[in-house]
Amino acid sequence: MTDFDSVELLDVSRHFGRRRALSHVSLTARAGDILGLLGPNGAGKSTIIGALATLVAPTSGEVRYGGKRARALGDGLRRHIGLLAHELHLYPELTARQNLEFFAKLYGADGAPAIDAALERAALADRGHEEVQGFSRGMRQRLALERALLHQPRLVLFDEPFTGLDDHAVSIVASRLRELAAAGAIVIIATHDLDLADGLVTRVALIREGRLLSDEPAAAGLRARYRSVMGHA
Amino acid sequence: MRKIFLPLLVVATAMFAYAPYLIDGAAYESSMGLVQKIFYFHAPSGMVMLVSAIVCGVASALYLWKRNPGADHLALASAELTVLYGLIVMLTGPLWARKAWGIWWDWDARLTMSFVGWLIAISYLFVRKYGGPGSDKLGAALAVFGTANVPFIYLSVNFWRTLHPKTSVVPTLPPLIAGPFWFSALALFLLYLLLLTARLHLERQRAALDALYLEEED
Amino acid sequence: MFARTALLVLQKDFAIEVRSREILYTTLLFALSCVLIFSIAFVKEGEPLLDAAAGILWIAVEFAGTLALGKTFERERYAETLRALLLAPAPRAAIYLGKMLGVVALLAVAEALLVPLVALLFHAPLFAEPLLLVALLAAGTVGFSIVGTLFAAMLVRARSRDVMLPILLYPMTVPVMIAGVRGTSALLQSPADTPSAIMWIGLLASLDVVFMTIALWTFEPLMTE
Amino acid sequence: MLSTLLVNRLLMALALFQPAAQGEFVPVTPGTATEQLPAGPLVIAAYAIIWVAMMFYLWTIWRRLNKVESDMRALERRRAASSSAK
Repeated sequence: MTDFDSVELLDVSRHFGRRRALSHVSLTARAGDILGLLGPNGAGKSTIIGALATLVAPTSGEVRYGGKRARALGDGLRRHIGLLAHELHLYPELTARQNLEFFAKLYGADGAPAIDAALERAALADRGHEEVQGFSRGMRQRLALERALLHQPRLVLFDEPFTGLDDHAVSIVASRLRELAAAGAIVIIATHDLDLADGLVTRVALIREGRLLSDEPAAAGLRARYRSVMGHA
Repeated sequence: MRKIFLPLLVVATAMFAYAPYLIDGAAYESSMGLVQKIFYFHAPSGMVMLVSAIVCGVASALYLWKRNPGADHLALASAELTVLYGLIVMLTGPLWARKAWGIWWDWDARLTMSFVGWLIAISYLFVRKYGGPGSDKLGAALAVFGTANVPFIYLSVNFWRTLHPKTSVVPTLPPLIAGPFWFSALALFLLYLLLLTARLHLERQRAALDALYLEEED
Repeated sequence: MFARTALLVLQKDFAIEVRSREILYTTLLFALSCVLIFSIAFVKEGEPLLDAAAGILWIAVEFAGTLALGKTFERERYAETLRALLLAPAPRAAIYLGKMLGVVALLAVAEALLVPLVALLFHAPLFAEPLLLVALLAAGTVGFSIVGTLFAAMLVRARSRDVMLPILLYPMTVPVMIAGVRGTSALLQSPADTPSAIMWIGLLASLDVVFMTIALWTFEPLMTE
Repeated sequence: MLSTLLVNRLLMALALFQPAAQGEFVPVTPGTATEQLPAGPLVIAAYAIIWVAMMFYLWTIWRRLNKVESDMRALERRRAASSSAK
C-alpha cells in the first residue's frame, strides 16, 4: 500500500553551502486541499515542490506521505505523484499521442481510452499525430497538464503552471484543479501570481527567503493579506 | 590533535631532514649508482599517493551512501594530498628516469597509472571548485570511479608493456637499503597524516563558517 | 518493472531518433571528420603507419561517443524531461540502464560505419577475425557508455557541462581505450594474435561488470538533488 | 623554516659528494650520453622538490585557514553588534 491521504513537511531545511534554500518549513496538506505556495521568485517554492516530488533530498527534517517516509514506501510511491513544472516535461520531437503513450506506459497505466480522453480534454483530439514542437505554448501547456495527470496521481504538484496562459485557458485549468481536489487529490500549487491563486486555493502558505511566514485558510482579500505579511517580515 | 600536532610536525620534519644521512649510508645499487637514491623519496611518495587516492575513493563512496559530511571533508582533503604527492612523484620520477633509462618519461604501467590517477585527482579538485551546486556528489562519483579504475589501468598497461622496476623489489631489499627506505617512507607517511589533519581542520572550519552564515540567516 | 522501464526509455529514445535522426547524423559526420584528421597525422608517403588503424578506430569512437552523450542528455535537459523520467514509479537505475543502452546502440551504428571505413582507408585487415572484433568492440563500447552515461546524466545540472564531460570522461576511460586499441592491434597482426585479443576482451568484460555495478548503485543517490 | 631548508640542502649536497669520492660508483657504460649527466644535482633536486612542495602546501593551508578564521571573527563581531543593537 503506497497510497496516502496527506503529505507533510516536518521541519524541512535544505541548504546549498552557506545558502539556505529552505529553512525549517513545516506544512501539512490533506486530500481535498488546494494549497497555494505563494511568494516572490527565489523564495524556495520550487525546492518545496522538489522535496515533495522526491527529487530534492532535504538537508534536515523529513517529508512524510500519510505518516510514512518516502524510503519506507519505496519506488511505488511515485505512482501517486504528478508534477507539472514550468518546463513542460514533453519531448518536442514526439507527437502529442506518443508523449502521452510513453508516460502512460512508464506509469504502468496502458490504455488507449485514457489517452484519447486526455487528448480530448487538452482540446487536441484531432492533432494527436502532430509533433509537439509545432504546438503553441498554450497547446503544449494543456498537453503537459494532461500528461501530468494521466496516471491519476493523489498528490498533484504544480510549479508556476499559469505562466503564459490566457484567461480562458487559466479558467479551464482552475476548474480542472477544483475537480481533482473534489475527487480526493491533494493539490499543491507554487506561484507568484496572486490573481490566479485568489479564489482557487483553499489554503495559502506564504513563503519568503526559504521561510514559511504564514499558513492559513484562504480568505477574501488575498492580495492585502500577502502584502501585509510580506511587508512586515 | 591540536596539542600534539606541532610536536609531531617537528618530529616528522626532523625525520625527513635526517633521512638523507641514512640514505647516504645505504649501499649503492651497482647499475644505477648515485641516482638510485632518488628511489628513497620517489617510491614512498608513490605509495602515499596511492593510499591517499584509495582514502579519497572510500570516503567518497561513504559520502554518497551515508551523506556524512565528515566523509566529504576527508575525500576533499585526501584528493588535494593525492595531487600534492602526485606532483612529487611526477617531478622526482623523470629525474631518475633521465639518468637511469636515458629518457624523461615512458608510458609504462606505473607511470601511466600515476599520471591518470593524478589527472583524475586534479579533475576532482576542478569539479569541486567550478562544478557549482551538486559538485560534491559529482566529485564523489568521480573519485569512486577513479579509484575503481586504478587496478584496471595498472593491469592493462602491465599487459601492454613495462620498464619500471617490479613491485616485488621492495620486500626483497637488502637490509642496508631497507632500513633507510622504510625510514623515509615512514617520514613521508607521517607528513601525509599531518598535512591531512591540517587540511581537514581547514575544511571543518569552513563548514563551521558556513554553519555560522546559515545561523545568521535564521 | 526494472527491465520494462529500461526498455521503455530505450524505445522512446529510438522513436525520437527515428523522427529526427539528428544525433545519428551528427555522430556519424563527426566520426568521419575524426578519421579524416587522423589520416593527415598518420599517413606517411601514402602509406598508413603501422598500427595506426586500431588507434584511429577507437579514438574516433571515443570522440563521437562523447558528442553523442552530450546531445542525448541535452535532449533530456531541454524540457527537463529527465526529472519527469526520475519520477517514474520504478527503480531509478532502470532509467540509467535505458539511457545507457540507447548510447550503446547509437555507437554500434557508428562503429558499423567506422570499421569498414578504417579497414579500407588504412589497409587494415580488420575482418580477419570478425567474431573477436565484434566482441572487443561490444565490450569496449559498453564500458565507455557505462561511465559516459552516468557522468553525462550528472552533468545535466552543471553549468559548464560541455567542457566538463570530456575532461572527466577521458581519464576515466583510459583502461577501455588501452584494452580496445591493444586488442584491435593484436587482431591486426598477421597472423592475428588471438590469445592476446581474448585476454583484452576478458579485461574489458570484467571492467564492464565492476563499472556497471558501481553505476547502478550510485545513480539514485547521484540524481537526487 | 626557510633557513632550515637551506641548511639542509647544503648539508645534503656535502653529504652526497662524499660517497662519490669513495669510489663505489659503478658506471654502466662509460661514455654514453646519459652518464655524462651528473647524478648529484638530480638527487638534490628531487629532495628539494619534496621540501618545496610540502612547505608550499602547508603555507596554502595556513593562508586559507587564516582567511576562514578572519571571516568567522568578522561574522561573530557583526552578530554581536546586531544583537546588542536590538
